[in-house]
Amino acid sequence: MNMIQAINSAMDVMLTRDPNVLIFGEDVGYFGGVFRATEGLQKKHGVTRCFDTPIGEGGIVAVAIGMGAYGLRPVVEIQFADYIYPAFDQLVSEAARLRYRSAGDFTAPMTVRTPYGGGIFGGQTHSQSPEAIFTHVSGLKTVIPATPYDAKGLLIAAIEDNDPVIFLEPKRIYNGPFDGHHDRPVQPWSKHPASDVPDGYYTVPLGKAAVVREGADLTVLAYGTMVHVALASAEDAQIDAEVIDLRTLLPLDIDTITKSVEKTGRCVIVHEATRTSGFGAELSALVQENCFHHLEAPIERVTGWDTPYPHAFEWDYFPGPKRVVEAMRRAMET
Amino acid sequence: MNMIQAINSAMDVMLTRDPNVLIFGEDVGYFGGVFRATEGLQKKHGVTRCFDTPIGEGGIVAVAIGMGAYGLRPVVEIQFADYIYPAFDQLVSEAARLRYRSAGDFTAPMTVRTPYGGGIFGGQTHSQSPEAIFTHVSGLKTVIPATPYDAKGLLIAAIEDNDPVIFLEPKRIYNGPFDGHHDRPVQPWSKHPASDVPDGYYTVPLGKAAVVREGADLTVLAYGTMVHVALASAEDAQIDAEVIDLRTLLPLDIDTITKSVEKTGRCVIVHEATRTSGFGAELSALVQENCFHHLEAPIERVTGWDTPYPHAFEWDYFPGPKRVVEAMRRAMET
Amino acid sequence: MKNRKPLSLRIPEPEARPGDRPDFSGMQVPEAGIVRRPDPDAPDHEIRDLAYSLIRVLDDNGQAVGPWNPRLDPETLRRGLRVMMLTRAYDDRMYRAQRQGKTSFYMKCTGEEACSIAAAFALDRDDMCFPSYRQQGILIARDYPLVTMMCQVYSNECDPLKGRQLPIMYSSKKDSFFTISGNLGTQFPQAVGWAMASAYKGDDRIAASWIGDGTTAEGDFHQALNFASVYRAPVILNVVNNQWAISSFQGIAGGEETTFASRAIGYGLPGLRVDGNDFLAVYAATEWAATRARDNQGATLIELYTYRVEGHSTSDDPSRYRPSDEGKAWPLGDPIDRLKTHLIALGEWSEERHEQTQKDVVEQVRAANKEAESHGVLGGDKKPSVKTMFEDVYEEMPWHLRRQRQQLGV
Amino acid sequence: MKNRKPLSLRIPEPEARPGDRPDFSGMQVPEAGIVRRPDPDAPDHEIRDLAYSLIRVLDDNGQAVGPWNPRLDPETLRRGLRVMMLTRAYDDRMYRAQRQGKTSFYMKCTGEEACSIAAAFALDRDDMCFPSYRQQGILIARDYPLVTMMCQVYSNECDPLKGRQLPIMYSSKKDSFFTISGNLGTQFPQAVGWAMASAYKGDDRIAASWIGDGTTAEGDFHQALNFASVYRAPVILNVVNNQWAISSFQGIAGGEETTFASRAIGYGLPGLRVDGNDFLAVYAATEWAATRARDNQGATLIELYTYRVEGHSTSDDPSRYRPSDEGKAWPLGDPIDRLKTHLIALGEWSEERHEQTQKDVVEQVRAANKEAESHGVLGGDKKPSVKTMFEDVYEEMPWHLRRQRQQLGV
Ligand SMILES: Cc1ncc(C[n+]2csc(CCOP(=O)(O)OP(=O)(O)O)c2C)c(N)n1
Ligand SMILES: Cc1ncc(C[n+]2csc(CCOP(=O)(O)OP(=O)(O)O)c2C)c(N)n1
Ligand SMILES: [Mg+2]
Ligand SMILES: [Mg+2]
Repeated sequence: MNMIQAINSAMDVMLTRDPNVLIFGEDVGYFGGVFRATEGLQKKHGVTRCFDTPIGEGGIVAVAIGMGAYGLRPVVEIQFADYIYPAFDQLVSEAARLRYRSAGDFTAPMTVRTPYGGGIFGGQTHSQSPEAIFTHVSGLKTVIPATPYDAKGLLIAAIEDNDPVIFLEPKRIYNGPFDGHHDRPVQPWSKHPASDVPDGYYTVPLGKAAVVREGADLTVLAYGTMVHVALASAEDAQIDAEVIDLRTLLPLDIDTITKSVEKTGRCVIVHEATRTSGFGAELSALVQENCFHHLEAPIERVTGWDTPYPHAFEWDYFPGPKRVVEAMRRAMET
Repeated sequence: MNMIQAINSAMDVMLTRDPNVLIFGEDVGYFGGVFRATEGLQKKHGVTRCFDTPIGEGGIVAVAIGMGAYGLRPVVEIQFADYIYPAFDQLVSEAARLRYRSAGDFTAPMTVRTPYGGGIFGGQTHSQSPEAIFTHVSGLKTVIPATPYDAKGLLIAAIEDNDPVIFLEPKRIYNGPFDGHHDRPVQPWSKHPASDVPDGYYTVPLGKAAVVREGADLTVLAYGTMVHVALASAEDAQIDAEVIDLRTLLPLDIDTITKSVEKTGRCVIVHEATRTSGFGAELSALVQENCFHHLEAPIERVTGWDTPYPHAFEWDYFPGPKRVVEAMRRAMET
Repeated sequence: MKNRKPLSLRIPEPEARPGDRPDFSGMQVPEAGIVRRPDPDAPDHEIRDLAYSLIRVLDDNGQAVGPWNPRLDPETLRRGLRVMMLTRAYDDRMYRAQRQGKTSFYMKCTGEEACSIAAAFALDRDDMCFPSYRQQGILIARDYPLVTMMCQVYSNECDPLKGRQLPIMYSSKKDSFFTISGNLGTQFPQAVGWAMASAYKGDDRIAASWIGDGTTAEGDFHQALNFASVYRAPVILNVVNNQWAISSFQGIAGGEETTFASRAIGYGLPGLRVDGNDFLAVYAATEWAATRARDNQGATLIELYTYRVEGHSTSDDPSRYRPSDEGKAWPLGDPIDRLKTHLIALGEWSEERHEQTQKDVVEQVRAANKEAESHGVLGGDKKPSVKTMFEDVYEEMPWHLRRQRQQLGV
Repeated sequence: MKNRKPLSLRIPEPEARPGDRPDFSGMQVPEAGIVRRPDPDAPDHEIRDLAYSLIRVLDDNGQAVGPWNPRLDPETLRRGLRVMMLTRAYDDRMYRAQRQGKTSFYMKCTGEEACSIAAAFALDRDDMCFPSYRQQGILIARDYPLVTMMCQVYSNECDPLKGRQLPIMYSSKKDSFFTISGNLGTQFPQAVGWAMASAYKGDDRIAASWIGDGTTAEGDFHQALNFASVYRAPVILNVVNNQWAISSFQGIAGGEETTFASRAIGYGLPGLRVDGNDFLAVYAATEWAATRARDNQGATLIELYTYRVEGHSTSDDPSRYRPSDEGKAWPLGDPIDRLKTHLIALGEWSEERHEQTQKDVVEQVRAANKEAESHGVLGGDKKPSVKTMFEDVYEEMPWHLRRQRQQLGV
């Protein structure tokens, strides 16, 4: 399966297993979503289980919260992460707070799926990576898959989780593990082992990172599309880098990170989001707090620039292998 | 003047100097604002220059953007920073983006004033510190004063600035420089030199930090209420700490920070906001990127816990002198 | 050169400010009983007039008149009266407690008791309520223990919310009372979602929500009405128009141009405008909307026309922005007085019984408060264990919160 | 045990899906000319009926009839026709350019040309427009250079927006055309703010904004109407109801329960429902609202009833969710054909002149495109300098952006 099919399969499985799961969002019903993630689900499970909503992200999330309070497990789609902001208050002040403020009396067991990231010439309002702001909100979990296998397993885990989960989908790798070499043809997922996705139910636990490449000299922390960029960069740079796919940003798998950096003594953090106050800042802070005495070089951050995502300059903006390799080299030099 | 009077004076001065300045928000008109920041301004300058709005933060900011596009310099008040989220989309997708997406054709020269922070038993929806998320949004400037003098000078600079400015007011120190010793009486501002505020026009430039205490052994980075907590902590700990009041979070005064940490080799960052992905993370990342080879101890972060602000546990939550002193000691030990 | 006249910006102003004599001359108060009562399944476009009238049952002599008279038995009326009196006594006591420094904050619903209590009476106990901070009457109507409410207000060791919430932000799932939010209006579309869930499950419970006139300006108000309309959600959406939003009068929320009930029209929903100080009218309107919702006809918007007699909260001083005697001048009277007069007119009540009941409720509140205070007040040392501060952020505590709890050494 | 019947969740469905025959039988199309035209200063509560009717001027024989006939001179009509034809030719060319891989994305307004162009004709050139992405007709009506529009679409070296924006997100302050946002609806309350500023300054310019039927569901729609009502802002708020929001029909936005024009009623604003494919009706309604606004009577909500003939954008395939021949079945016809027929009926136009004009506009577009392409297309090397990517984030570039630019080595 490619990542879209894996995500579709996760929802199909959960719709089948749990009558309290239902899916709604803009264009997700009859049409099956602008990225086809819900294709066929309405036809198979019925209009009340997968349906279109008005274009009101705030309403979509609010309604999901109310349904969660009733006892359902809504899975909503925000068509692009760039359009999640109208729902920000309901996410931050409500979904994230219900359990705490009611001392467990009410909860919001909901999942918010949304495609994020650039590299598709979507311009500044179809390319953003807002993950950092959600990691700043206590009460929310933030999950980002990098492969079809993880996407399905993590999404099922998110749907079954009793806390609200922001599930960010790296749209650039829906169809193939794009590694940042935009001048080369992209491999389809079918050529990638992680596209071997079971049809049935399985989970990938939230809060656990994956070491996707073992290495001794340097640790690369990445998630989503950037995992593949990091892997390609390690090859390009011919550096024995350990690449960690975080998979869940919050709660973070700090042990896997610490273990690796204590071993390598060097760390490069890669994300597509704007640099200042991006999640890379938190990762950098945590690594230096936990591994200070093991660090042999400054922690490097390779990120999107602190500008909107400019339509004509995708590849100057996108933190591709060239920039990651440079950062790896800098980290190795010291 | 106390900080409220200084803020009031800044708006009074600008209303007098510039007919394009106008002020609006919830309860800011006849009543003068729930914290009295706009007291007397409607009476003095007229109802069309300082007026009440519907309780729609999204509308307030949107209307300010439209007015900015016309050529006015609106100054809006969001009653509590906790209530700025309904306006988040207009701030992030619009105010912050106008200049860039129109290549300078349209701009949003607006100021958003909002009281933030805890220590007043306001519970979780009157105590939040959301500054970090604004620093992640390219196109916004984020300013936080720590004294009446700076509050007036920075607010005037913000109003005159041609970019949108989020002006966060530490409500805990509106009336006096609370230093975190909640068991002791708070000094009124009148006893503090920075309460000596000129009646007329002056500015404190955006983007410049202030070294409010010189020291050789350790650098403390703080802003807002925490500046006074940091100063008290330095005294309590009897450590020769250099305390830097950032004043503007973005654009940040990196030179002042770097110079200090290169001198001291030790750094403690203090903020009231929740820890994970708070602005302290960015500061920590920047300090280790810029001063790695000067660092003699891990950079410490003393922050609010990653929970909502609990009503009954203000002083267990608030990062007061005790915790700051512990962090300073830890930093000195290594 | 065009010669067009200059535009000017209009800022709404209330009729009266401090120093002025209260002025409600602009307010039309139709006679009780004159508004028609269509069947609860009437098409919305045939009943738009109800959004511009004022449904009233109790006339000036305390008689219940007209088609909206719910014909409640005296026992129910007496219970309603008692709950309103108890709620007011509770408010008075808690207000004083705040003034005595026993807690940080309090909000009364004085003069608005019927808006929550009559509605609670018309709903079933298991209908889910999404209130604002001014519907404490619902909990009291549902016999939620006063002591527990007080413990929440005091954030003490028996506070079911473990000292986490601002006073009056109650929550009780077992009483179908949703956790109150400090963020205005968020509960309105959440109630719609709950109602959609109930419909989705083939349940028969409906939802109801309350917001204030000022809060109608939030985007969530629009989300609620639109989703309710599109999915025909079984929900009752109440706007408690008490004329004020802290210091700004309802005209700043758009109430000068038309009625809040009429907001329903643009969504194809029925809008009822109701005398919020008339227990019977509020009951009848709620019952009508509940019947409609249970019949799968969808949502109703109800504007409850009332007056906020006291300050917005203990942090507020209304004499700074409105005539202090405005409350006395309010044309729709007081909900307790009016129901009392009605019961007496029916021969089902007397001054003596009323006085006795007043004594009883005050005593009941006093006793409850004594017990509540024995569990501690804000700032005292009888409070939930600090440890709990780190709980319930997530179902399971992640490592970073565990580490932070250790740092605090609890 | 209660015995109440179970609730059920209702999900709106369109009349026809792929494979079905298009079905507009449910749609009422009143005769042209029958709707009354009140004075532009009529009180809103006396003209609520206009929100439920359909203002039409052009009848089936191309005659302009009824009180809304704006009585435009033939020259103006011919100009209007030409601008609509030019806009359609421009759309066709740019659509092809996207298909040819010369840009990433494009959006047509085919069938909706009158909604923007007739309105632009009725407004003054310096009235400020806050459009959505489907009102390119405004720029063309204001003689904005086609070449410059194309350069924006190609993100090339002459793109005034320096390659930063998605194609069609034009901006031109000097033409009173606000920078288009990718975020739906945000411009609606911004237009209100601009109008309030104009009123505040005693200016005489008004604002106008356009959003789609689907976008009315955003909270910003409510903010716009509420602020416009409260401050009586001189603004025209247009809802272009083209029946579809990508794949979801207008019923999902609430259009099945009532009209979008009727949303105005709950704010005490006039709501006009207008045949959006009737150039004269759109002109007349806009003129009416503009007169009202300039007279300090405040805002008007106009629902422009039309049909999105083409896909939502080049990324869309409408045959997946609606009958592909639905556009042909649309009862209100095509705005260009209808104005053409009218002009011919007036004896002011002919098939020959029409064909000639068609040739002219196609040629004009071809020539413009030739020039635009000479400045580069997306993906080519003729584009703005990469350096500029870091500019205009702030008025002055802060150190961190300067440092980032150095890192990129530009
Ligand atoms: C989103 C948000 N904005 C602002 C506030 C501050 N605030 C609290 S109550 C209030 C007034 C509400 O007035 P209304 O809706 O009429 O309710 P009432 O207090 O009259 O019952 C305001 C502005 C808030 N709590 N939440
Ligand atoms: C806030 C936001 N949510 C979602 C989208 C994605 N989106 C773009 S256009 C569109 C449909 C809009 O439909 P409508 O308002 O009817 O305008 P039309 O395209 O028909 O002119 C959607 C959902 C967006 N751009 N912004
Ligand atoms: Mg009110
Ligand atoms: Mg549409």
